[in-house]
Amino acid sequence: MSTDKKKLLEMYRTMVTIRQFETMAGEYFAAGQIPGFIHLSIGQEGSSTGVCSCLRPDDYVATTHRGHGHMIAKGADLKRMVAELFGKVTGYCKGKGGSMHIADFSIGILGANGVVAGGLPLIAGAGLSIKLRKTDQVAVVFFGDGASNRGPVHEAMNMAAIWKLPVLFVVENNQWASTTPQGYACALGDLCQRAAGYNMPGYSVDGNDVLAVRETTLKAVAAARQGEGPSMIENKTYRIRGHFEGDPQKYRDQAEVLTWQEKNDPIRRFEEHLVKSQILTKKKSKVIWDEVKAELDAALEFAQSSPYPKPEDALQDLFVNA
Amino acid sequence: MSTDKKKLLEMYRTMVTIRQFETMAGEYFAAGQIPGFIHLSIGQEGSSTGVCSCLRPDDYVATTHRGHGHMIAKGADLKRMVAELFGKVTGYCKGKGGSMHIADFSIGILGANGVVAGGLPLIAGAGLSIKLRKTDQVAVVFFGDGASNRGPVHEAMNMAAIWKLPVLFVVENNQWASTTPQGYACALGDLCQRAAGYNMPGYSVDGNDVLAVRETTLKAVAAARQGEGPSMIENKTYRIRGHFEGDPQKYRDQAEVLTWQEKNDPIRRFEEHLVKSQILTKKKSKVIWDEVKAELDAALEFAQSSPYPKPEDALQDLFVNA
Amino acid sequence: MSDRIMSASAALAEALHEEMARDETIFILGEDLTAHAGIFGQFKGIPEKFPGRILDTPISEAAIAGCGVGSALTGMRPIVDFHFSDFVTCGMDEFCNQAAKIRYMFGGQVKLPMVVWCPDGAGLRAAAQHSQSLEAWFVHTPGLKVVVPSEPADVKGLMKASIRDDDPVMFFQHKRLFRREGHVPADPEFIIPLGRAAVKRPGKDVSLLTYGSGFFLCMDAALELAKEGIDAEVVDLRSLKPLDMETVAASVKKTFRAVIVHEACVTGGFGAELAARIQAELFDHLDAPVLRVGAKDVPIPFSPPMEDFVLPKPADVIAAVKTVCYR
Amino acid sequence: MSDRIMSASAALAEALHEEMARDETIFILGEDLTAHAGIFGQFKGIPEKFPGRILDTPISEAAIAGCGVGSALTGMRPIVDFHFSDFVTCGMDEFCNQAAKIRYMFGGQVKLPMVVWCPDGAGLRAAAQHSQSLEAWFVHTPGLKVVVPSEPADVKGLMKASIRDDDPVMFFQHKRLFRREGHVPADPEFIIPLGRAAVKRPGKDVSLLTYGSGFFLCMDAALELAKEGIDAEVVDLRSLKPLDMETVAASVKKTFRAVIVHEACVTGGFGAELAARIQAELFDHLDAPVLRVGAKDVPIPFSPPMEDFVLPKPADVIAAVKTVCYR
Ligand SMILES: Cc1ncc(C[n+]2csc(CCOP(=O)(O)OP(=O)(O)O)c2C)c(N)n1
Ligand SMILES: Cc1ncc(C[n+]2csc(CCOP(=O)(O)OP(=O)(O)O)c2C)c(N)n1
Ligand SMILES: [Mg+2]
Ligand SMILES: [Mg+2]
Repeated sequence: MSTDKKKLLEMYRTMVTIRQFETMAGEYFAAGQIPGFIHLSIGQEGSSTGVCSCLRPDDYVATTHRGHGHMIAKGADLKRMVAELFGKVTGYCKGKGGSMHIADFSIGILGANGVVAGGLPLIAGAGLSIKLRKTDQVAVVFFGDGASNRGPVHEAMNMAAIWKLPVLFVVENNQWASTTPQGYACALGDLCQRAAGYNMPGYSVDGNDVLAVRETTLKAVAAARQGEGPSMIENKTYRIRGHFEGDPQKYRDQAEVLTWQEKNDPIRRFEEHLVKSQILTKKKSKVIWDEVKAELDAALEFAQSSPYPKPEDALQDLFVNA
Repeated sequence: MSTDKKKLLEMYRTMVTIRQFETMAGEYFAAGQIPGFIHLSIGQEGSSTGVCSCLRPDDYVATTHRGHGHMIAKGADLKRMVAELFGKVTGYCKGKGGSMHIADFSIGILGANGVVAGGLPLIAGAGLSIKLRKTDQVAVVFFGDGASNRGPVHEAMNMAAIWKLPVLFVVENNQWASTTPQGYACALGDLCQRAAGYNMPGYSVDGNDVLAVRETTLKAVAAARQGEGPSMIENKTYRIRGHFEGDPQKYRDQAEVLTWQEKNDPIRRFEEHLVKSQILTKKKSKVIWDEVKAELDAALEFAQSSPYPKPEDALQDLFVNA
Repeated sequence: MSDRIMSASAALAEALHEEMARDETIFILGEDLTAHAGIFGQFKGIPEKFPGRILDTPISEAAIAGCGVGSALTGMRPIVDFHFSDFVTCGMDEFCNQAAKIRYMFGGQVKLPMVVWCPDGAGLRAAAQHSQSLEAWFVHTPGLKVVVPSEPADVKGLMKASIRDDDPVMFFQHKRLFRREGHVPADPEFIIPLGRAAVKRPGKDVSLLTYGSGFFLCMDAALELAKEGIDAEVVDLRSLKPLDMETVAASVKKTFRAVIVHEACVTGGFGAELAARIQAELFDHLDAPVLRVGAKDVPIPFSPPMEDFVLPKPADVIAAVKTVCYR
Repeated sequence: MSDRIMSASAALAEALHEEMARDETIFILGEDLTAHAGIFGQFKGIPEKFPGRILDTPISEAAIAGCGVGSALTGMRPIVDFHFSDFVTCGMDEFCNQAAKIRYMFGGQVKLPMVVWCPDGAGLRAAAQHSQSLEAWFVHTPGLKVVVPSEPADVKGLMKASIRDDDPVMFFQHKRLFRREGHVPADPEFIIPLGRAAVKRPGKDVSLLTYGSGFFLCMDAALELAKEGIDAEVVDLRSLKPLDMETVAASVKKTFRAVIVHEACVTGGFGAELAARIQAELFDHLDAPVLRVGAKDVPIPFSPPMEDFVLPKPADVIAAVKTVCYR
């Protein structure tokens, strides 16, 4: 693993930022300050961070209803993210989108999506656009184990394969799709087995090992940039929180959650690795957590002190050429 | 191969009937007596006949825009078929459907479909219904190589697999989807490789060998009836006629067509086998062709002498409870 | 038997309990149904009472819709839960090119008794992709019936009628109204035939023609208007296809004025169809143009001030009424 | 530069040739395009002239639509050929939940310049799943523009405007009209801005408001009516969203009578929206109800006598005109 120290520490900070962001979001949602509903990615930081650590700012990412982590890992501004969740006019989408529809086109985020698997057809289009414009960008789509059974997944993967588009199909298999266990909705052991149906390389990875994710992604990104076409990566991970905040979770045993949380936390695992490799100390780690906390506090302060949109703002932004 | 002589001769007659039906349809279309557009299955009789030879009258079949052969092989009435193609009130659908929307629910045909791959979601439903009603029927869907890249195929195959529904997914890979070669639209050698993505058995068969098709189908049908779940069968065959009658066919070399036609005609191959096995003689074969011709002439006579629907009939048959 | 007070959710569940007990070909299918009795708890008691007759599916909307169609064609009476009405887009071919056309295309050979249950509507800060009211698309699709209940009794009576109907029915129930309570008759044969509107508040000055969540806006508006001496009649259409034009006509012939209210955005919404028919069929009875009240023509925005601004409110109904009453 | 006579197909191809030469971010994508220059030959010369910029896809409508959306968001100007408008059902989520909402949901961060070209309409004995006119669904979807040209010049001018527009445009062109010929200006800057209707036949007795194939029905009807002394004005709306209500209003204020004509089935069609607006906005100018002429409310049947019966004809327009003229 040739990743330098600076990059490793950056990745660690990213994971910590996602974790704190999500924890904060859960709290403010519970307190009634975040309207609508939100889906948190706690426990899945290894996937978002590992994948996005391999991307350039001009690479594209299409994300999901559970997309805060992808946004942050791709470099989004926390202030505008928090503000969007709060429905404030200073948010990324001026309050029009909220958690489930957040985007930052300036860093290549083509948007979260309230439609499960909605990102896959779009990412095929982004990949095609890269090919037509002859750049060496790559386009990455995240989707869930549940999403993997939707038809557009099939169409997009096939199309990317036959045209050798520079696309990464990253399925975050967090074991659950809302109340449905992964193994109920699909009869495969590894979701990456689907890749063979398109003659596309498929990898199953321990998604809570951020370095393993990074290693596999680097390989897939390199292939894509060199015109070798798409890959599928399955990051096996676990959703620690409910499907949405407030989920009664009658469908699963809390013991299952606790096992993952205690024995397989991607942040703790990475921290241990960094400490063992003498890249990080417990003290330095604390500094990072504190710095992130301060940054998040500033973002919160920004969001809370920002105004709501004016009601009539709802009539803006529909058409360019109105 | 344990199939008895009677059955073999029945299959031969079925193939001859399809061939003559399609040839007739092409002629009457060219003569302007069949409105709209029609898609002929000449060259694909091995697939329709081989598969349907394994089915009971109460088994279900969902077919395609190229569905005449499936209808005939399942036992449809030629009179009502021809009448439907001609748009007559005595047709299967009283003239409302035409070639692309023909059905006979009394023999389990759930309908042709003008939407490519439209039959797959429906057949999953038929399979589910069988399972819920606890009968030992099976449900078969035919679709094309082109259709295999549509999303609903993925969804239906996955659903049938996880629920172990008694469904056969029969892809008729006739090398072309309209103007598009199969190998362009999909990067696989054998389309049956897709089955592995659902943990479902997949078979690739020489679709112009009716007995090979039958053998594989018998296996899949038996598995389905015994509750072992769905299978995918790829019948490799070739579309001899244009995609639709009148197709300019600039996309392919007529030499390719001729090679298949001359070297790999499923009817001629079966005939040779039957003759060699002393089940059929050239003379008996001629009798069959003539009998079928007579039957078809009667069907034509019936259709031609039948009246068109009354214009106002268009307002009937929309709702049961109007 | 006296009326009971129950929520719209409970009324739905009761209808299903009764019908499923009566007819064993009825079953329910959709995403995430058994763990929490539907994602809104709308199928309370059914997973326990009817195991094997309420099925969790993968996230595969085309196949879910297709399972409804295919099972309906082969002897079952499926109720397809479509999770959020916004996702009808993902089963649109199965609904509009298959379910709607099969009986007709095949010359009446077969029936297709399927209910598609679609929770719809806005107001939950769920933003553009989880808040739509899409009934108008299906009204414009020959071969489908379209039902949009408002009060709990309507939910029950219309669901029972929809289940017993031999044709495909798109059934839209507003998410924000699940907990809203009302009287529901106990009679297990209480059925509201499709195509029968209800005059829920008689009045003489103006007809408020509405359905679904619009009904409650109209009732609130009618109360306010009464204070100002305007006596509004509220007609709950309940089913849009078939449409009870007779009841609409009787009301308009009495009041000479009509305002149509629905939550869907105005342009191209069902109000367009109804307004077009009223002015065509009752031209000489109208003392004022038929006005429409609905959401503004944008996707539903997330942030509360904007969402509230976009959705129709009783004040909008009142303003429209005053316009047609020239006051 | 004088006008030329060309078919609607040729006009379409000319628009594309000109625009593709002007802007290299434009490309075309869809099923079976290169072998026969589109299944109707509508892209004549483009595969040869612009190799690599007209792409054959697998049969994967959701991904095709998604390729349009995703490429439009990343610097391209895709033209998506949707083969038959009936299959919009298979890309409905991409059109209505993605393309229509993306710019708005994301607060105006991005533009989405995409044209979806949909050959539509009946009359070819192609039956229920290949004959529909579905424009009304998209008129009811905020965020989409909807264009339906009739004559070759409109096809060219509107296609050029649609391509240059930075928003998603659903462009419906009638299959039966591809070969119909008409004058087309040669000026490469001949563009018909979206939202501008044309009064194609001035008249004083009644306004025929129409678009697409309905336009030709109206012109035929107007000729007949003239013989009977009724002077019909024919307004070709050309784009339904944006809608040129000013031109409509000017016409109705002159004639006091309106008949709306389209091929889509009447119930819930675009005529409903237009009738609703006209009676609301021009109530005092109307001497008669606004009537609608369209297909009967059934799927399109296959057999010629039935298909002909279901589709609107000039005689239907004439009858409606006589009704509103009380003759
Ligand atoms: C097309 C569609 N169907 C259903 C839903 C409702 N829904 C939202 S998230 C979800 C589960 C998704 O599971 P998965 O893809 O595994 O992602 P995860 O939530 O686990 O991250 C469902 C069913 C939706 N938003 N879109
Ligand atoms: C959803 C959909 N997309 C496109 C079409 C147009 N179309 C009709 S048949 C056909 C080719 C089908 O090819 P294949 O599935 O291989 O069947 P074959 O015609 O070879 O029997 C196409 C593109 C359609 N009818 N439906
Ligand atoms: Mg999951
Ligand atoms: Mg084929």
